[in-house]
Amino acid sequence: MKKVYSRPKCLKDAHFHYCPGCGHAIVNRLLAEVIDEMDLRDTAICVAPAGCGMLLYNYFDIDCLESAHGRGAAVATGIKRVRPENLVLSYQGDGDLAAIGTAESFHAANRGENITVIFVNNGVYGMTGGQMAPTTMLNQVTTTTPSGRVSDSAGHPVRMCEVLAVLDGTSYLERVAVNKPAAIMAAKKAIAKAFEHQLKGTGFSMVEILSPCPTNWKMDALQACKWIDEVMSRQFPLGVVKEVQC
Amino acid sequence: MKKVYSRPKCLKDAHFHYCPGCGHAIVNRLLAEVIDEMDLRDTAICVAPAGCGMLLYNYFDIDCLESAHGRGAAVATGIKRVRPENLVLSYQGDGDLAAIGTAESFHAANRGENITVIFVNNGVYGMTGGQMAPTTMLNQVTTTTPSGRVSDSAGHPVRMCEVLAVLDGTSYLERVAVNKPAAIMAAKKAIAKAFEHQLKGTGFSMVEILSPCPTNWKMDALQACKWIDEVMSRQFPLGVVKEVQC
Amino acid sequence: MKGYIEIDQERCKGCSFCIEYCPKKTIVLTDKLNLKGYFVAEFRDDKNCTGCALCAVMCPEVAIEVYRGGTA
Amino acid sequence: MKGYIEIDQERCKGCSFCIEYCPKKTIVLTDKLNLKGYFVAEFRDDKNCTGCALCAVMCPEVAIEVYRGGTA
Amino acid sequence: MLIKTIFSGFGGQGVLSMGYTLATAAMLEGKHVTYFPSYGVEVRGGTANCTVAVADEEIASPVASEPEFIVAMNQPSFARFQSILQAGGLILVNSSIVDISAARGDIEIVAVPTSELAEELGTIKVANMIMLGAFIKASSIISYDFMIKNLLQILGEGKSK
Amino acid sequence: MLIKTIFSGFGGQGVLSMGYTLATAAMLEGKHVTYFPSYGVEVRGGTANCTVAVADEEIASPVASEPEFIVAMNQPSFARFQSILQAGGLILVNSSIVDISAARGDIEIVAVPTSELAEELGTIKVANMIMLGAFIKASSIISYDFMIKNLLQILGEGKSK
Amino acid sequence: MKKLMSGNAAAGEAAVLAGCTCYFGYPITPQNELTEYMAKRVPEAGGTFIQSESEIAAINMVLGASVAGARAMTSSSGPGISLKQEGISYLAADELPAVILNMVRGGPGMGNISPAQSDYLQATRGGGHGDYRTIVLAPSSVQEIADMMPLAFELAEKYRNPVVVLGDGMLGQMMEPVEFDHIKKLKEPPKDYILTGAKGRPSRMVRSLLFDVKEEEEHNWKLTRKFKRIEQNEVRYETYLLDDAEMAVVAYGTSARIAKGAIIRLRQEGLKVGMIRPITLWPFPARIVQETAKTTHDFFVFEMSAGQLIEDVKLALEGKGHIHFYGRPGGVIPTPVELFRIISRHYYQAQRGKKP
Amino acid sequence: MKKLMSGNAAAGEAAVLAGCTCYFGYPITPQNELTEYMAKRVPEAGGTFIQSESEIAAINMVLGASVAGARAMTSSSGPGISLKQEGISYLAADELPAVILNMVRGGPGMGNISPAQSDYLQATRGGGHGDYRTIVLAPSSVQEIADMMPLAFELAEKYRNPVVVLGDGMLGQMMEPVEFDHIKKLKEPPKDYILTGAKGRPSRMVRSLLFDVKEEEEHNWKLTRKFKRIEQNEVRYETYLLDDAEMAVVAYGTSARIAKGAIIRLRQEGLKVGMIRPITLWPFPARIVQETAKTTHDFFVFEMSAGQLIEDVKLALEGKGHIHFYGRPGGVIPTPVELFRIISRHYYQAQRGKKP
Ligand SMILES: Cc1ncc(C[n+]2csc(CCOP(=O)(O)OP(=O)(O)O)c2C)c(N)n1
Ligand SMILES: Cc1ncc(C[n+]2csc(CCOP(=O)(O)OP(=O)(O)O)c2C)c(N)n1
Ligand code: SF4
Ligand code: SF4
Ligand code: SF4
Ligand code: SF4
Ligand code: SF4
Ligand code: SF4
Ligand SMILES: [Mg+2]
Ligand SMILES: [Mg+2]
Repeated sequence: MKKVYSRPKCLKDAHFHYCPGCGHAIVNRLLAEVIDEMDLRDTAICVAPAGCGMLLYNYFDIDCLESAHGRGAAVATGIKRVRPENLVLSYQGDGDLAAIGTAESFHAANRGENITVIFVNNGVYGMTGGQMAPTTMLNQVTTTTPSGRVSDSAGHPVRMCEVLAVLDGTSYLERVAVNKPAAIMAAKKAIAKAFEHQLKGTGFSMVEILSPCPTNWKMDALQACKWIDEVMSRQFPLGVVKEVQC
Repeated sequence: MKKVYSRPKCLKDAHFHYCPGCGHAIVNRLLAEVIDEMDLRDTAICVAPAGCGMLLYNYFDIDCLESAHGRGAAVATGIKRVRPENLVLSYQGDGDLAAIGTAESFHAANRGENITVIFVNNGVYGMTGGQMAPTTMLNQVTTTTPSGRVSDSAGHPVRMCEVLAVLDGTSYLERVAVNKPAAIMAAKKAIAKAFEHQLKGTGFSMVEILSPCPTNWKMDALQACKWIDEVMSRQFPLGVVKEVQC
Repeated sequence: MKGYIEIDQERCKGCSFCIEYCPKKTIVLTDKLNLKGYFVAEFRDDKNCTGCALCAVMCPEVAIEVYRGGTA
Repeated sequence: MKGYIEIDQERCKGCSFCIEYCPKKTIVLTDKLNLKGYFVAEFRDDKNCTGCALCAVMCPEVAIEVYRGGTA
Repeated sequence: MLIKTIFSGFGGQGVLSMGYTLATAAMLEGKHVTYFPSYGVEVRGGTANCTVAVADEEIASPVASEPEFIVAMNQPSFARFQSILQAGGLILVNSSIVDISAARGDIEIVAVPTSELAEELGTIKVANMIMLGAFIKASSIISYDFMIKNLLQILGEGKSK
Repeated sequence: MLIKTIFSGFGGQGVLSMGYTLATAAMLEGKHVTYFPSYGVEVRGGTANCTVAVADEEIASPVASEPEFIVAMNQPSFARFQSILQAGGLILVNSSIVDISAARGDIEIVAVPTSELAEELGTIKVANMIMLGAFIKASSIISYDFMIKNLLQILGEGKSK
Repeated sequence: MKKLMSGNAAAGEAAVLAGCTCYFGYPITPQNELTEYMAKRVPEAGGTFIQSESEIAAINMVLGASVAGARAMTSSSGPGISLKQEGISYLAADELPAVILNMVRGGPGMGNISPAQSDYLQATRGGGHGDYRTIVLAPSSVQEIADMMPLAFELAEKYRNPVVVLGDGMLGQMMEPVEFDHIKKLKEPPKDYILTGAKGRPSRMVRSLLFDVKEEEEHNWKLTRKFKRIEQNEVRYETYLLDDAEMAVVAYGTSARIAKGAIIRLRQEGLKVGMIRPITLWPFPARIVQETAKTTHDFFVFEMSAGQLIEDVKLALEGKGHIHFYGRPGGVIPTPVELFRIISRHYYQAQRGKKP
Repeated sequence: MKKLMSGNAAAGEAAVLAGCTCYFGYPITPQNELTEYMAKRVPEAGGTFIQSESEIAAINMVLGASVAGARAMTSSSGPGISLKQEGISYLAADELPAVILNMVRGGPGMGNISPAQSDYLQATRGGGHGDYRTIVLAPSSVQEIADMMPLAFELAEKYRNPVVVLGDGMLGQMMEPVEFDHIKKLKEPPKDYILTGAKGRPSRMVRSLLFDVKEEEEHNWKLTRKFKRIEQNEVRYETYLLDDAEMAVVAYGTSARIAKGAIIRLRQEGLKVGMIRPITLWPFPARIVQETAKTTHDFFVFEMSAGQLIEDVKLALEGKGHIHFYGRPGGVIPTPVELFRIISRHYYQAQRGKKP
């Protein structure tokens, strides 16, 4: 028999530190697969966030930089302007991208920076222990919304793809999920598509990925996957939100 | 004969420092008129920005606070949460609100803070001498876009009303201008409307005001007014962008 | 005479908004400099002023007071 | 037998994604703890595995290798 | 008297509440006490530990470089912590899943088959409390009877955490 | 030799380029020179001024607390700056619009009807250069002939600002 | 009755009891438990809790709440505190009271989440732009954190100046028995500067823009005079076995409490070592250091950083005495035993140094 | 050939000539002319100019450009520099070269746009969180600004550390004749740490997160050793008429140049006054101050702030000599004549003090 599935080349041998069933782990693998398949290992430069995804530089066998919390898009801008020939990606969580990093994400998108943002939306601040994120669902209980998120005081779950779609600089915006095989395949395609946009230089591309955080959702891994289908994807509809021809 | 027009009560006697034909001066007067007419002088608290509008506390006979550049919406949030019974407004320029203050404006809007933002869009950084603003038109020459704004490197003029309209917390968003009598009347109505929304507690209200900056547009005052009609309002269409029933 | 206006010439900055938008063209820009160094606008009372206050609506400096109605 | 898989039990964290999504139900969760302290999944080679690799697609830990095709 | 104990194991084994319960009991007994958990991402890895110091006088540091006691609920913890145990120190191990063949010669070992005992009680959930009971008996840091007498209050406190 | 001059007037009167032109000329003459403009919102008010220091040796401060010369293109400037002029100092005023009746007794005043002169030349735009010429003649900080000889280069430099 | 509580939770509880009605903050380890505690506790008490979009938003919300008359606070750690520096400078310039907690972690940059004392210079030199200082309080136990929160608000309101409480990851995470019964709501001082709407009075403005340099200079001197007053009135410190000490340890917060453990051991061995524990880091207790220098030649500065507190000790000693230094940056928590060994070595060397 | 240029423009021109290819900045008075100059000049030279959405974005773009191997800079003033502190801490932690210009204005808070020296402590103590320092260069003329830009980049790359050029509104706005002919593009030092894509080599990571406290501590000591090296090798200062001086003025930047004017007058009147002008504020030229203290008893610290430089002079003197102080914060530019009067008064008092 021949091996039909094995570890992507550009993943180092290290074990992930993620919790059981964490979507970050799946996203990491998908990125590695796409980078292998598009043969981008030699030119890719990845900006890691502050967040559970931050240790990705321990896993990816590509050049990586760790950014200050929320500044990924600005840092990636600096890199890409100096090295337009490289593939530059910024990997960010929802707190990182949509809270503290709002201005940097917004204006990198508006400038149409030729970078790709991998936006892992798990509806909470995972790394710091499950506080509310801008993407937390209404009534969702987190450590900082002990009786559920109330819009009056804590605001509404933010749809970043839809917001950034208003900006002329954005080229490709798609929302996917990593909660079941079909969705995962679609997520992988979306990442590849975003990279193509960057390689063609059409502007800012972002893939928003609904991603299970069983630990902070206080669910087992399978429940978390179901919750994405039943609750989260209502607020965050999957699909291409914007694509300019390239 | 009887006096049919004279100085609003809540304007102090001080002379404005604004340049000839500056829209800030007109906006200041309109605010004073509305505050007089709605009898809000006793409860109004105004947050001044860093920008040409910053000295408004020398003109308004109401309680005023000067905010750090861009943080008006956050400061106003702090005030309003402590004094929900007061009318709290944040007066901001386009650099202040849409560049450095992007995150604060965005999230105050998303939380549906019951504040009113008076957003003076003059397409440049007036106070600092006419640099590009997020709202600067494509090809517009400023001191930091000496050969005109180019979207590739400097991005596109940002429509803040349209962006904030995507957020569930916003209650009233209208774009007006102060470049001719009819427009000025409409602007005044919009300000009154925004105040009503705040008094009813329906959430975040903002009036974006296209405002001439003859000095930095390098035009005489009348040309500047025409330019708003002929060029600026193409990119920034006037009218109500969003209104929730109250 | 239906109306008239008074212009505070020390507030005036000569932007000529009032001049442009006065339907009766009763305001002119003079070559008088005020202390701020601006050529100031002046009301030329040619009995046509209707007291419509459009000049005041436009005036950035709140330099204009408008009077209307029965003979003064 | 059309296919089989190998699970690296030291990488496995027992999330049971593979178990849930294996169409042939050839994977089970054991009561074996690995060094990380997780109960690990195990491949029960009941000759039904098709090598479809859905398990690998789901596995967050990249703990699964899949083999398919002619008799080994 | 100053005695430091490290409770260690997998995330799910309730080692933190073991330590918290001991600390609460010691406090109610009127002792000086500190409780210091491992925190942040450390925990993410799946292992957790906490240090409880109990003393008659002020406690300088809540950290234990050479603890008097160790409770190891799993193999990695046993390996990691037995090495820093004081010579002559006491280590309680969850013998249901820990192999103690590689143990140091100069320390005292108490093997507690928590899983088996817990199953007798019908639920694995109480494994940590069984271990805690065994620990208090063996260490007598606090009086076992006091512990039992005030169990409700102690666990109550625990909740109000 | 260290001589400081303040050029002052309304924003539109080109006082900054007067100072800049003098500074450039002095530089080309090989003098030490500093040029310090009023900047930022000050300018917004409508008045502008700049200080030019010309010297044979290093210049400690570009600011003039007691200038040797003052050029006042309008009334407010005349009022504001004549008071800090050195006793015996020289002030050139734009007599077309400045009333000098309130002048100090211990200073020398030169009245230049710039507007009238400029109109003779057909354009008010050159009023500031007329004043500058008058100033250089009166002050001889730099040689008038040198100024004229190198006018193109000087103004050229001016542009490259 | 005592409760077993973490420093983070105790800080929150004490603040609320002291009358803090507004908390604005953004998560960061190792102070998350405080933000989380306030998320529950402040609304219960009828106050305002906002998890802000950033640390910058938080400090500016604090400024807004403070100018509106409320007792407001925020908290963070290293990176987040750096982001607040502009806002802290504005609070100082506007003379607005506010309390800022910094549970310091290893740095610079992302660093780590372990306890450190490497933000000392930032905290004690104002931190932001311009001439100003913040009062800096350094607790060394969970009870002291609880006791310090009311003090922090009291001083902030008394002097209309931001107050920084400088803890670290250990003090934030560690649990100890805490007593709250003595903590009462502070009375409201008259606040004639706050913005309430100008009803029945002239309108007010709160601003720090002073284009006129003479006004700005006068404002600077006014603030400077205030800071001098604070230096005269608010110095706080603890001494331990100092009378007969031949070597004086200078340490604060966590390292002071570790040092105490070391000193007990040293005394058991007959080494005459004492301690000065600054409780206010600014104003720094320089006088007691100078006093001590009259009888003690050797000073042993111990801090969990590469050397920051030592600068203030040098400034205080003005060349007198001899300064020994032991620093452990990066999140390491040294043990009393370790410190015992180091100090005794230095002690004996110093002894030898004396008798020729 | 000399050009008449403002300090802001000269800084930009010199940076470009030295090989700076990336400028990221946000407008703020009194440094706008630099941002505006770069908007035109950098693209002409084939480089990257971005007017960023904020100072925070700018410093992080600088970090990105630097890690990609480019020579990058940013500039701002007071409030904007406070906002950059987190980013500067990251640059120091990641050991990335960068140049940051601060044209200081009156503060704290919004303050004003006039020249000041009130950001001294922030600049010289690292400023952000954690144990680190930035090299701080203080020019006192437009020509020196031009000369310092290449030096700033050279030091930044030599030590892989951020370098701050600390000017003020006067130096930024004032025009003086400047010579650029001697300024040449710096050669590219080998940069084996930058991110270029891992083609043909193992992949690299640049990060400052070190969860393991031992690693973080070792990183801290590594940085500390580097800072010690800088203190040994990079101290720069100028002395003026110091040999026979009975009073030594200590001043930097604008105040040093004003002091020089005062000293010339003082010398004309036969007062033996000299000056030490620190050119590197960090590392601070402590040794020359100590040397001078052997022959000179009186030191006169003059700065345009309420008293910040004085702290380093005290640290250097360790109680030796007597320190006189004259500060003018808030944007005031004192005159040489004014300073002449003040110094001579202090000088005669000191004289009287000596002969009993
Ligand atoms: C300036 C700053 N503030 C706060 C933090 C603490 N912090 C680290 S990650 C994080 C948020 C993580 O949430 P998210 O971005 O959603 O990523 P996730 O862990 O959920 O994948 C926070 C608040 C920090 N490192 N720096
Ligand atoms: C943190 C900070 N950065 C920069 C500045 C300088 N600054 C003051 S106002 C301003 C922008 C003004 O533009 P805008 O907001 O559009 O207001 P306008 O003057 O055009 O009305 C800037 C950059 C500042 N005061 N603080
Ligand atoms: S906390 Fe959530 S996001 Fe973070 S690793 Fe665990 S599961 Fe993943
Ligand atoms: S610069 Fe522009 S915005 Fe500012 S006052 Fe003048 S005209 Fe108004
Ligand atoms: S009131 Fe009307 S008519 Fe009279 S001057 Fe004004 S605009 Fe003209
Ligand atoms: S509109 Fe007002 S300011 Fe303008 S010219 Fe008329 S009176 Fe003067
Ligand atoms: S390859 Fe397919 S059939 Fe085989 S184990 Fe995996 S999921 Fe099941
Ligand atoms: S999916 Fe992977 S990690 Fe999860 S149980 Fe299966 S093998 Fe283990
Ligand atoms: Mg998240
Ligand atoms: Mg603007």
